[in-house]
Amino acid sequence: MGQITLSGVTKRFGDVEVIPPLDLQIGDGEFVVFVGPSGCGKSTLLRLIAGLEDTSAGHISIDGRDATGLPPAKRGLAMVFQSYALYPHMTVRKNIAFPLRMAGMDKAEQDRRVEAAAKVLNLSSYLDRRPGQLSGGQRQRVAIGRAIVREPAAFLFDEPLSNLDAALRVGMRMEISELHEKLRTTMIYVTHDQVEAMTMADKIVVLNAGRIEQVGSPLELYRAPRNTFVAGFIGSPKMNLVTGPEAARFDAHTIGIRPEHIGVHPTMGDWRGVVGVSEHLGSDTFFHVHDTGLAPMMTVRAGGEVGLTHGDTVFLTPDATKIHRFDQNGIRL
Amino acid sequence: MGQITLSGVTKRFGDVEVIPPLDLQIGDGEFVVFVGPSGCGKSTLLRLIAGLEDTSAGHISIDGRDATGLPPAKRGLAMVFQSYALYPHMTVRKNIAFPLRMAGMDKAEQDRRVEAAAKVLNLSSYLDRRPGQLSGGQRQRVAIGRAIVREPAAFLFDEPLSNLDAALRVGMRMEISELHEKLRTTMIYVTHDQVEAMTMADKIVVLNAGRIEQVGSPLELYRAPRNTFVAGFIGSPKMNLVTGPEAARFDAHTIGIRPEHIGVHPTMGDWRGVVGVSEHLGSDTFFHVHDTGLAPMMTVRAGGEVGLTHGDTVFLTPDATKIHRFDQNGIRL
Amino acid sequence: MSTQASRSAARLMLSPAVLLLLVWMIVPLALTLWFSVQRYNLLTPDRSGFVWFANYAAFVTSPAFWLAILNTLLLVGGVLLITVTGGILIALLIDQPLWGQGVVRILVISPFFIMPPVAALIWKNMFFNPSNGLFAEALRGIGLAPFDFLGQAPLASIIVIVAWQWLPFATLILLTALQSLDSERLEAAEMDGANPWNRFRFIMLPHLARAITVVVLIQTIFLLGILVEILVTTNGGPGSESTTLTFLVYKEAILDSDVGTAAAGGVVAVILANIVAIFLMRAIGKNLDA
Amino acid sequence: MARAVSTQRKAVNTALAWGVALLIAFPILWTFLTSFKPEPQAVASPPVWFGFDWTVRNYVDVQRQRDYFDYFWNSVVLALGSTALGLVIAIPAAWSMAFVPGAKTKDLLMWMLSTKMMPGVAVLVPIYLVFVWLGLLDTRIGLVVVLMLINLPIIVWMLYTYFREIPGEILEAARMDGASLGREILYVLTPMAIPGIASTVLLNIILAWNEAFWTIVLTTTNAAPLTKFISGFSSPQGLFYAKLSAASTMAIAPILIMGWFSQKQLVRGLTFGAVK
Amino acid sequence: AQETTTITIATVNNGDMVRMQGLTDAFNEAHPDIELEWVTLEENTLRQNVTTDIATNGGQYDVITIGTYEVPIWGNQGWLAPLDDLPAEYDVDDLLPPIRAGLSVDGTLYAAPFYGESSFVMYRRDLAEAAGIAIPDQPTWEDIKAAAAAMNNPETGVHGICLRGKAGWGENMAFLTTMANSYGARWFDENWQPQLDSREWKAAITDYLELMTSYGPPGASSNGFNENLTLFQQGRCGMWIDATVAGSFVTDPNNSTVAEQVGFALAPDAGQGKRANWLWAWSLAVPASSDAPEAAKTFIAWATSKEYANLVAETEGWANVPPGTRTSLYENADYLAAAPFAQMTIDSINAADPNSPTVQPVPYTGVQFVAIPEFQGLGTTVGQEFSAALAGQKTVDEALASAQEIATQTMTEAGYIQQ
Ligand SMILES: Nc1ncnc2c1ncn2[C@@H]1O[C@H](COP(=O)(O)OP(=O)(O)OP(=O)(O)O)[C@@H](O)[C@H]1O
Ligand SMILES: Nc1ncnc2c1ncn2[C@@H]1O[C@H](COP(=O)(O)OP(=O)(O)OP(=O)(O)O)[C@@H](O)[C@H]1O
Ligand SMILES: [Mg+2]
Ligand SMILES: [Mg+2]
Repeated sequence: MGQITLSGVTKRFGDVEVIPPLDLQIGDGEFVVFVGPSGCGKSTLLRLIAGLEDTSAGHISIDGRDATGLPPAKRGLAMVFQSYALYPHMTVRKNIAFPLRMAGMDKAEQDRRVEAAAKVLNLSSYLDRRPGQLSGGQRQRVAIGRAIVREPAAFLFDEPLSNLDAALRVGMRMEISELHEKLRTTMIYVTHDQVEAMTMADKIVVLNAGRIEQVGSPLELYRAPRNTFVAGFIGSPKMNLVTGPEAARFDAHTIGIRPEHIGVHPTMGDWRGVVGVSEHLGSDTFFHVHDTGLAPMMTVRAGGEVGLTHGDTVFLTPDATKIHRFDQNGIRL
Repeated sequence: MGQITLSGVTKRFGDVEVIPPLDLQIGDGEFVVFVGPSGCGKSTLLRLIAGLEDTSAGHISIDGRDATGLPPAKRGLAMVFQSYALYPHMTVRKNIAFPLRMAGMDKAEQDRRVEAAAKVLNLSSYLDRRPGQLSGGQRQRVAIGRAIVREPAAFLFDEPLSNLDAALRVGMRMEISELHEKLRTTMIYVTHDQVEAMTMADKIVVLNAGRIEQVGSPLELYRAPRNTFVAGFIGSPKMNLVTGPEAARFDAHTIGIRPEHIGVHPTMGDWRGVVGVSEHLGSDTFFHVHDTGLAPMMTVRAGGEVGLTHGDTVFLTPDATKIHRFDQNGIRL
Repeated sequence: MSTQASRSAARLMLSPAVLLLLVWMIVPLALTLWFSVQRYNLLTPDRSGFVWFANYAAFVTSPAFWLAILNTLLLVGGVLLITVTGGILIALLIDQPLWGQGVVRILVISPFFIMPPVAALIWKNMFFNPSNGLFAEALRGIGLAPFDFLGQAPLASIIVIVAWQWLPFATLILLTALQSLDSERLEAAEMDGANPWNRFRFIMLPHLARAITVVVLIQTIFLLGILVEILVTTNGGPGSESTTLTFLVYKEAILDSDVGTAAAGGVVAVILANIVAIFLMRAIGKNLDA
Repeated sequence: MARAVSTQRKAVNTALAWGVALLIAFPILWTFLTSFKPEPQAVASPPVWFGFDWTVRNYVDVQRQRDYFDYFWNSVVLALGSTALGLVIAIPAAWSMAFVPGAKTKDLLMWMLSTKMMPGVAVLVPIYLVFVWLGLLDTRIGLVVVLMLINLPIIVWMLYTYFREIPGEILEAARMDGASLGREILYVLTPMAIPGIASTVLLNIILAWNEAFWTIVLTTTNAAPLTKFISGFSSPQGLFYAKLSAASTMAIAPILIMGWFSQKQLVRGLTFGAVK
Repeated sequence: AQETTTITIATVNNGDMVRMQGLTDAFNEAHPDIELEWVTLEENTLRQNVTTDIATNGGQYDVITIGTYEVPIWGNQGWLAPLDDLPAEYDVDDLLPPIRAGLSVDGTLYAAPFYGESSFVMYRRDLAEAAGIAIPDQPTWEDIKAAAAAMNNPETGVHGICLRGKAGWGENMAFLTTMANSYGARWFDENWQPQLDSREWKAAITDYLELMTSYGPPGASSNGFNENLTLFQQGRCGMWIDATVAGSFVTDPNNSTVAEQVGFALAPDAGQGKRANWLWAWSLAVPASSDAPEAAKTFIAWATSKEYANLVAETEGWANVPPGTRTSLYENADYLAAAPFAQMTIDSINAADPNSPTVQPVPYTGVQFVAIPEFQGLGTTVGQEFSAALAGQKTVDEALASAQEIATQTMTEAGYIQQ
């Protein structure tokens, strides 16, 4: 239950090919995150799977059955939209029961399922409110509730947290992860926030302009990005990419080194530079180091509090074991 | 130029006292951030300074001159709104020139100043577009441009980044900081995002229900929060607060310890617990540890990648020098 | 939302409305076109036959034709001018804090509910009448001679009546638009040193552009067809002073019972109305794009 | 701008706004007042304001001449009937235009509106002939259809602008939840658009109630609404201001009262997409 | 029970018709099998609706109210059912001969007169007395002019004379055509050539404008019968030349402030042998398209009968009986006593001759109109010209010139004038 296979799936809007032919396997029970910059086709891909858009070519099969031509309701999938898409005129109870009602389920069974879902999501005391009377996080949970009751083969989430504020986002992220632990249903989750991708996914699919750049577990992507695009996309702050003689020293066209893999010392080290803006978060400090001759700016993370300020000279030393090497096409060597 | 003093400033909406009498000194050229939970009165305070709201009592002086009764335009301040409040029917050029035009400045001088501002903000190539044709970050910059051209005594920002997505937010944060470095004009910046507060401010003002909880530099607040409110508000993830016998051991009602100040070991340490959700960011890993008997959940940060998973038993050891102690009123001891 | 299935469903669901309107347009139009090349007078049914474009020629050369076009434009333009400016002013006024806002709004909106014949009758008899009308009384009250509004300024009087009927509509739409103006934008302008006039001129007025477009568009459609108000008050006169294109067609159709010429006139009127409409769309339609 | 507005300023606003509002509504108020005057006092010079011999004679006279309720009832049936029929046809059309827009959607809308630009008088004889052929003269159903067709473009436009504000995601959610197209419209779209539909309905009732060309031409007795009622009072012999006022009051009162009570609804929806 | 037949009656909204609606109980008692449905409209709307319906064979109406203008035209057209089988007790021969002539085509009656009227002069005896003048029973236009000048006193709100000025073939043109007739003018010569540019027309219109601009009320160009009636009832007019039916209104103390002061005189002349009085009858007819002609005729026979007159007299008094249709009414002493204007009315009616309305010969019938279908439109358009002249927007010459042009164009298009 919950295996999804895309083979040669293509989507064109008019003349524009938004998704070139694409193959992807999603295993039962996996938590797959589609990640990529804005406009790269994440939502489109999700909607193709949901059946809200027709594929221009290729096949989608769900649990081995060809679902390419099926209408959305017949695919056995549930979707949680970015805007939640709750029915504002129905109570929470009715919202959650709506798919059951549409399926013609009898009233008692509807109620039973709604109560169960509400319990899982801590919504029991809000069942008679309308969406308008709920906070953002609660709305989010109602949307999830509506998806859960149908016991779908897979959940589809389209940036479900992007409308929440930072604090709530962290909480909801956790709740969705816990839900996945509990239900073990396949989940496909779209985001452009790489922290979400890293913390939630079993498997991350990095998309760029409709093409898959890399598929793998978060740590695989962190440790071994297949190309500079993935390298730049995964990890925060961004990996420093260096070209030129210093890269050539490592036998590569480009080398990448993450801010957390660079040591900082006031007097000695490999590369010399000048401190620009520094961001003190208390727990960590990020320095922007200029004039290293490597790249316009190098970002460096120093644990805790460090006594360096704007204009100071520093020396940087990369952890040689953590250097990523790329050829002139940006492909990992 | 740019000294702002509030003395006994009070604001009531009808019977509700949103800001109880409040005193605050803002020095020339400072970057002051007002931070606090939603609804605590940050915007109101900013609007009082701007003159967009009347004070119910108290005085505001700008550069030593009493400005309490002055209309907004006369205070020499510029404001950047959360919604940007750009004029949608005017080009970027006209938007930026608007305050100059209103001041009756001659056309040539207007153009000169607009070009200069556009250069600073990297907007030169968009000057003839309308706001609707710009991305969020560009709009933000136009709004700032409109503020800059007036060469105000101080800038007021009301959550200028909250409409942007995470990636852009980081970039714009930096740009504003750099702008401040460059112009050295007083800036008052409202946010409820503590990362923004920490990274941008010279001085943070933590507000809670209209009262100032603490004023100080970011690191002062991080190191020595005056009470549990500030302690919980500053730092990410949140400080772990522990009450009960373990706190009493430290002679306090409550003790606080930040996730980054707790050591993790699979077999030995002070406190024993079970690993719940863990978030692997690559650079760091955050564990939620349950069943410690201290608090429902303790958050712990471990550098890099750690081989612990859900259900494992761990031992936690706090860095004793980094423990914060609070009395029963939540005040720092 | 664009699966093949939903697109065909959309076509299906659109079709009743489109077909009905098509029939509603085509059938009378076809008959009208047919009649317009026939000699067809209701009162002389025996004199009939195909006359080519004689009816068009008769209509276009009738002495009142050009005046009627001018009057139509004046009527539409005049009413639009009054309702839009009046609507903006009133909207600005009642958007301010004031006591009894609800009642004020009810009073302002009221003329919109009045059926055209009643509106025309009220104005004609109780206000414009030079002997018994209130205006005459008022003029007499301040020692002036009563003015014969419908005789001396027939078109202007009709414009007043029609503008009175449509003022609430314009006011309401403009008021809603005004209230949708983001207050931060006004505050920004205030911070930028704009005085109230400049805030109106540079911020509010451009914001209202779209609403004004809609008001102009909808009202034009209704105003081009104004008939009852003229019929009741001036009957197109004196002379042809208040004869509009629609009224001219009415005169042919009803007074002369000349269906042929009326049909020709109708076709001419439709063509002219569409020219006005196209002109309107071109000139201001871009405001309508979302 | 939440700065306190001085009481003085508010008083000035109030006075001004009331002045303007009373001026605008004055013809109606005056008509109402006149309807209670004896005929000679209705044309008295100088005009009498309140100090006249209040009487309901005019209403009695009017009612004696013509049974108001027949006309009233027809007006109600025509207004409601054409509105209901219009909604049934317009909601699916507006759904299509709003949620499955094509390149030609705007043009289609403009074309629909353009059908309103045909002067009624020009097609009077053709339509009359069609009605004769179909035996629809003086029938409510015939008038209901005509009024519906006249107002259909406006209904479609209003609904369209309203529907466009409803996020498509909600309808997609319903689709994912297994709702068929019909149920999607019935259970999700329509209830969500209630405010818009309500104001569309109100506007359409007003337009249908006040339509004064076809309702006069195509009816005689059975289907004759209040427009026909009033057209019999326009210039009888002798003094008639008071009776005319009474008849006018009777003709406009129902819709005026409905309008007053629902003005919030009406105003909220009356934007035609003029407000983004 | 019997089958009931429903007949739809289209009427104008004037007092006598409205009164008839109030009295239909009597008809229903006598004819329980006939149910009456009323459509009461303002004159122009009525004419428009009825014309459309009849011409398209719509069959909406069973009884229609039309005037002496329409009857001959429509009768000719075959649109009306002939009323040649009225019962004996109806007494067709009792109808006033000029009226009957006006409602017949080739001797066949096509409509039954409900009330008939001519026009005459109504004046304020009190004002005339105060001004020291007397208006003869058979005045000339010179008399009228002198009286208007004498009675005119705008400061006190009294205007010397009120005349129709509102455009319309049945409004200002009805009056102006009769005035022109008395000046020796005519619409057309024997070859249907329009004569509006003639000396006689110019004289008539010039005098009309002089009267109105010097002694008339303000805004006269929008005054029709009703407006003038209101003015006269309020005591604002010294004189008023208009329909004889007005006699009962201006002498009705309930509505008229000058009821006791009204004097009557025949319409004026200019010494040419024709007086400026018209002839009109609102009549009831049955359209050929009616599906209940028998019931309709039954109703008409009732509504225009002597019994109906008696019924009105019983319930509303003799003064309110529809005037101007039957000889017998004018032989009734009760009526003559109740209606001070009765004699003047019958004299006026009898003085009108629809078949020879003008000094010079004409090819048409009709006194204040030309009984051809085109006259409705033509008369109204020409009326607009004179109305404009009255409003001061045109000179007499301009108005007459464009009237002539319009008339020539109309008559040419309609085929009367062969080129
Ligand atoms: N209906 C449509 N017609 C034409 N182009 C479309 C349509 N929907 C999407 N696109 C285009 O397809 C591309 C992918 O869009 P999509 O919404 O899938 O991006 P996304 O990755 O979800 O972006 P975001 O992170 O901003 O949501 C974009 O370039 C977009 O402009
Ligand atoms: N015009 C007003 N009338 C009444 N109460 C108001 C008004 N404006 C703000 N308030 C109240 O004042 C309090 C402070 O509001 P304010 O907007 O300053 O909060 P904030 O700190 O900016 O919150 P947020 O982070 O959500 O923007 C809130 O409780 C709010 O409800
Ligand atoms: Mg997307
Ligand atoms: Mg705020």
